[in-house]
Amino acid sequence: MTAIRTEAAPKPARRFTRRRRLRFNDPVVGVWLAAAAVTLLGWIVVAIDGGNLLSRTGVTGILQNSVALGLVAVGQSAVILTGSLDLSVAYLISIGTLVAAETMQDGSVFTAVLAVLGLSAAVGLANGLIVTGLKVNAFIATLGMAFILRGWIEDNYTGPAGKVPDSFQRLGYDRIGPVPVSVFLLAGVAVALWLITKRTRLGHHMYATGGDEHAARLSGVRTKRTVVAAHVLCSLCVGAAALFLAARLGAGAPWAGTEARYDLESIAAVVLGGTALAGGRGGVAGTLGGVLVLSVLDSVFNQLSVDPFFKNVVRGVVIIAAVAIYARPRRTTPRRQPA
Amino acid sequence: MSRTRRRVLPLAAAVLAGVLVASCSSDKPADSADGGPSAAKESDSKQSKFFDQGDYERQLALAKATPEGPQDKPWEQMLEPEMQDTAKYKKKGSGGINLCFSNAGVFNPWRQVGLKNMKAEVKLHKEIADFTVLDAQGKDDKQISDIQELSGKNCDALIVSPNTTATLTPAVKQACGKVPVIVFDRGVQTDCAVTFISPVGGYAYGAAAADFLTEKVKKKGKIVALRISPGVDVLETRWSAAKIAFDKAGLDVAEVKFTDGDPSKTKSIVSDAISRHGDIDGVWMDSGATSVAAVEAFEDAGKDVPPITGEDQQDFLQAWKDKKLTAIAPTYPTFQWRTPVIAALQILEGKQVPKTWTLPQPTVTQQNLDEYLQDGMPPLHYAMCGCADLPGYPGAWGKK
Amino acid sequence: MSTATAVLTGAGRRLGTGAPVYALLVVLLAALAITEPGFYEPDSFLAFIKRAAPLVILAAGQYLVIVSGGFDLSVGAVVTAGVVAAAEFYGSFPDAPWVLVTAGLLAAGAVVGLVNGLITTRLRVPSFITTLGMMLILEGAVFYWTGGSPQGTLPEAFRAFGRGTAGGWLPWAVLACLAVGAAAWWLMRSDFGRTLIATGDSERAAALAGVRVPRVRTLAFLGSGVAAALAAVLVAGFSGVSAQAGRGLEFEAITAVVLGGVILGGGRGSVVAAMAGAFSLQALFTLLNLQGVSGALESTVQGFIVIAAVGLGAADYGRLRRRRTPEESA
Amino acid sequence: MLKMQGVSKSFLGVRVLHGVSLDLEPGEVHALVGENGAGKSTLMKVLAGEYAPDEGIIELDGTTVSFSHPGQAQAAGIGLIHQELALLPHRTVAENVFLGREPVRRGLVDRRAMEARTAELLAELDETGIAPDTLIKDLSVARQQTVEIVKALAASDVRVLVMDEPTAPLADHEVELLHGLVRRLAGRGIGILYISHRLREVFDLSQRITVLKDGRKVATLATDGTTADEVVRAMVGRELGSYYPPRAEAEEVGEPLLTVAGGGNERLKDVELSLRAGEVVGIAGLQGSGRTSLVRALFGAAPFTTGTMTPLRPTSPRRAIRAGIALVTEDRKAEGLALRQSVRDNALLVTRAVPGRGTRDIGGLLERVRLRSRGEDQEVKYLSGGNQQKVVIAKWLAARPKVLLFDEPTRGVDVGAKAAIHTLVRELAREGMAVLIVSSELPELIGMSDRILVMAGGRLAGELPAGAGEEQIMRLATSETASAKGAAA
Repeated sequence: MTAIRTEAAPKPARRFTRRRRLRFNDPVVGVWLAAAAVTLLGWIVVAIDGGNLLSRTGVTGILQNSVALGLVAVGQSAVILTGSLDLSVAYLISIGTLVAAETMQDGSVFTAVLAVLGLSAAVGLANGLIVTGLKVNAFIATLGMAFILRGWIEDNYTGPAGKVPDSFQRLGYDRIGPVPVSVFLLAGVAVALWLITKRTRLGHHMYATGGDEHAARLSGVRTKRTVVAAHVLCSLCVGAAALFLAARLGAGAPWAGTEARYDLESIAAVVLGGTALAGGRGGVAGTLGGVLVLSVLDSVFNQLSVDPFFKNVVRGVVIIAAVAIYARPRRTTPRRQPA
Repeated sequence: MSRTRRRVLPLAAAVLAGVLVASCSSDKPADSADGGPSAAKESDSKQSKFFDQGDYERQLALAKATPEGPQDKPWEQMLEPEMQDTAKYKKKGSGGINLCFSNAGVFNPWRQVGLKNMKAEVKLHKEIADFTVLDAQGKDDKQISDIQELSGKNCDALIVSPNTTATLTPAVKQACGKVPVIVFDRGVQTDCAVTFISPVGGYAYGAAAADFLTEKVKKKGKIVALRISPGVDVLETRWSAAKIAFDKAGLDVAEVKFTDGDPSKTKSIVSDAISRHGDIDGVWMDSGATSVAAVEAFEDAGKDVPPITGEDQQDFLQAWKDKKLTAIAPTYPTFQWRTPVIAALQILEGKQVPKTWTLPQPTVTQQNLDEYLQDGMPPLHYAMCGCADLPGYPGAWGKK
Repeated sequence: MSTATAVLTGAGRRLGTGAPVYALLVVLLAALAITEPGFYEPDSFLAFIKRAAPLVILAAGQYLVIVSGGFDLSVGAVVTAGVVAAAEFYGSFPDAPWVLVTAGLLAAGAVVGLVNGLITTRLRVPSFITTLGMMLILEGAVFYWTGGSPQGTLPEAFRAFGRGTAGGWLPWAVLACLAVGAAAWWLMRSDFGRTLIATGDSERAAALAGVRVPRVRTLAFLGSGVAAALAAVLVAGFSGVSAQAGRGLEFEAITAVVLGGVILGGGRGSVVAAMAGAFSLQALFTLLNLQGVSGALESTVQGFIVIAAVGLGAADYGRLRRRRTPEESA
Repeated sequence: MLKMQGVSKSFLGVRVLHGVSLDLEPGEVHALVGENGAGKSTLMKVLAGEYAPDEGIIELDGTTVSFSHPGQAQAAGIGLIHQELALLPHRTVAENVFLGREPVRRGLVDRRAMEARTAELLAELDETGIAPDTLIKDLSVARQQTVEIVKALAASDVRVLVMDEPTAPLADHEVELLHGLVRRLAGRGIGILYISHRLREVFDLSQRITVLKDGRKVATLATDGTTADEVVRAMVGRELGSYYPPRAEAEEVGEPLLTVAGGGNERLKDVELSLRAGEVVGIAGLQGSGRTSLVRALFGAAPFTTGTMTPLRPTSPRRAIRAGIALVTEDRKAEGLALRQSVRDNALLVTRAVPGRGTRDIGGLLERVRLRSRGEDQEVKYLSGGNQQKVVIAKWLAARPKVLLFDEPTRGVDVGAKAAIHTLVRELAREGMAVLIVSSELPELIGMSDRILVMAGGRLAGELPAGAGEEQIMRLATSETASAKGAAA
């Protein structure tokens, strides 16, 4: 009994520290603070240069540039949380824009949306089944899927195709005040994903599967289904990104996804947002912060007319530095040792 | 354990063999001795899908036309121009000109040389007070935002080098309402821009190279066609024009391969083609980045280099001269990057410019090779840059 | 076929985890022989090995990192940066001796690997992120430095290593490939190699057994960096200056290693099998090329085959063993 | 209530269960004993739906059931508490308890209900010290075990609870608490299948004992009508005779090989210690008293920050190894072995990592530790717990240590291997090594040690001579707990 009390006594204090630590060490908070800091610093630097980072067009630009990457990264968060990975997103975006634009050319917007989301779901399903059923490592499985999709694109398209009606293009161009309407699409998708990951059984199972697949399975979680579901969710987000890009581009583009390197960029944004690459920790909120950091940085570089090659150097440094900072507190936390 | 493995392995082998056999049989429906014709046939079907007869004929005609404008300044020349009035764009008030440029990116040497040309051209004109460049890094989405951002700034004129044709149309349309727009290199699907500047085009390029081969290679000779990658509109036109020429001349297109612009892949492909077909009688390329690798593949195989086409890149011109190749280099000249600046100034002065400003598209031949080959330029430099009179030449272009 | 497989199975047991890749390689080489009767003539076979050499060397380097529990996504960028930097260097010093430039490149590769390793082990950044960042940094830096394209040409003396032959028939690249293969094989049998695998299997157990884990893992990255630099020398020699010499090579190398039955996450797999994976991949490319599979569909076929091969490998080694675990440990 | 009849199971043609039958009454604690590899865990996993049986039937209340997934077994009221805890460290207690069957309201997980119900269940078990929103990683192992049990109970109406060696990671006083919990559960009519290596608790808790050997049922005995010897004989098929080897004679004990004066760090205070050649010293103490911290400090894995130590105060395991110190850790799978490597590679690991220290001739060593394997190439993953432990010991012997530290040397090791390890440890001491043993099993500690040091609150609370009784040890172990709680957290 004594032992129980000894452990029980410091309990309230420990809970208090946990809450407090949430504030300073939680990557979600960290990345949003970082986004704020980058914005502030960027604003100052740009102001010295004689510009205004946060002008109406500036803000619109930052938000607008966050949408496509944000949609993909939110989806990528879902798979990474679950302990998987998706490298096929870039090619899926390209196909998505093509299917959307071609379907809209001949049919209705509604069918096009259904077609894109249906195709995305199918690709996600295939990814998930290859990972869980064939037990191919997600890295290889989705890389293989990327190759398959690439062949399909290259065999069928030789450049932009299809046409998106003006009504649908409004998704890509309209804005309310300084806020582009597409930001609401991103917000909607992000909130949906946030709800799914944090508040539904599927979400709990995703965290569990990513944290410890074996333990999750023993607890009765259908881990395979969970992984498949995460892949489908991810691909649906990618489908949404493709629809947005189709609206923005007015046509389908075979290189829409690959030239922007959405595969690696989305992973970078997710990790920047504090989600552990191994899975089980992190979330959508952090990812959005990560996207915002990248997008603000881009905008600052734009304003300062920084050499695009130099941008890559800075991005690489930022990504490594951010993750190094996340890794730091964990090192100082003493590992619990049953003595 | 071993029993199971033994069970799995033959299965693996069978499946793989199955896949390979399937891929083999599906692609060789015609005959088994030669894969060439079947590949060609496949391209035929593609031709019908993307080939535009009108454009093709127009370009071939333009290629033979005589340009108007100063002889020694091809970037100011124009082919069959239809001039238009631009008085309404005339810059009001005084003060320096604020020129803006939305660039698709600098992701290949051609664009890098081009951007240097443009920046140097800007330096020539004191009246340009500010020159803002936004680089989209190959992202359509970003370029759309860039254009929006630039049209919101106080640009007097906006130059756009679109990343892709169709996708930037809405953004350019939007910008046209606010500022005079000059589009060059790739076009967009709207004529709202004040002028669209480009050289003659891909059909002319492809045909120039192919005509050279049909001349130099005997009938039924085997041609290897090397293309960068499928799905790039400007490259598709080059190939379709070449295809017509080869078919007409009765040349045998033994291989059509994609190289991804990767020299080492190119070398592999050409080596394989040599070992497969024995002799290759001609090599056609849709762009120059990998022509030297193709030349080397012949050398490494101990064969004479057959007639080959390339582009105006320094390394190819050098190899051409050093190795005494039978070659030709059609160009997609980088001097076109100078023209938009000139056009912008003319527009802002209210001078007439053509609605479609078609630049000549010179070809480097044996006769004028020495004229374009400059010693000491970097290997990936494009000779048809028209940059010799620009400030900073040749150091800024990388001459050591 | 079945005898061949049986023989291979026996060999596979001895060689450890790589058995399926040897089967795959045999199937592909057989298919090549059928497609291209001239394939096994010394010249063309040597040419094939020469062509495969950079990927094989990259796979050997990548193996070191993967088996110790990491990823190295920066190797493609190292190759690109190496080729471009060499050309740039020759632009300024056209008469530099090739030995010096080659040694310099290898040293630079070692430094990149060292930095990757130190960031991963000391700052505890997952290697996927470290090397992804390094990829961006290298590509950005080298093009920023050269203004987008290198400003020199590579002299024949430098290129001979990737292009020329020893004694008029044996390509240097083949020799390099053999040397790296032998060195890697020896390395993985040495104390360092065994310690490396054990570290990939269980970092904690290794640390408590006195293994200097950060050092060992850093050395793995260093090895990968040097291998990538060597690949850069070969690629530069083979095909000359190009601004995209290493594009996609990191994925090819990882695919090759995984095809070789090496498990992502570390602790299992042989370096010989990893290199066999690289040969398989190159054989597949060659076969697809010779088959005249429409260029566009090539990547689709490649994707299917990689997934299928790895899937079959996983079926053999993952599932059955896992099922078997409970039998002996209660 | 529960009946398993003629259950057989094979893996890749190797039969691990041969027609085992078993039954369980409501409110009964039914112990399942047997050496490692006897098939206990496999049988339980069949019951819990993790494996499908090849033959045989499972009846629950007279209805035949078959499960293809753990979730189905749970739904039917069968809970399984694993030997290795299946908890997610970065999730809260409530999230873990309801993992796989989260309550849902309007499509969303009802967190409040989840936490309330968790608190309720914890309260029912008198475990009010655990808050439902604590992260698992912030709990002690014993607490985590409680969460595991609550998790099993939270599954709809648990009728049968399978506990696979639940006390293995627990210290003695925590064992008592767990036993209380088990009795309360049984009192509520839950049938409990209890797997354990510790015969004492089997006799304390159970009404019936089923003995398995080599995948076959040997006997089901009524606990009241049998003795420990009888059970052991049924398990191993032989008399065990004297359990422990004789202790060291006074003249066998030599010079001090390791001394610590004033050693301290975050978890330890004022450690004074001397280990002499030829003796086996035992360390007793409650969980959290600093036993593991002590050996880790001596080994340089969690070094002393103050005090002096001879031959040196190691700041890393590597330095300790160079100084001739070796540590057999308590968590064999995570810290002792590279599981996917061969016996040889594991045995040579230290020799290879710290050049110049050890021997490469491991053949003799493996023979000496009496390893039973299919050869040096076999992956250690496939060895039984006892044989894995022997590989760990061989690894350290290869490094030719002078001081050998054992943390729970026989945890999860079957009876036969246990005796072999005990004999070996004594032999090593006799050859002139100094040996330190940390163990939660007091009989083992008492049986093996030449003297016993008792720890409490991060300090050495006292020393007892050979042959000291359990009572004496426990008195010392609990003496300073109250005053030193801060250091033990």
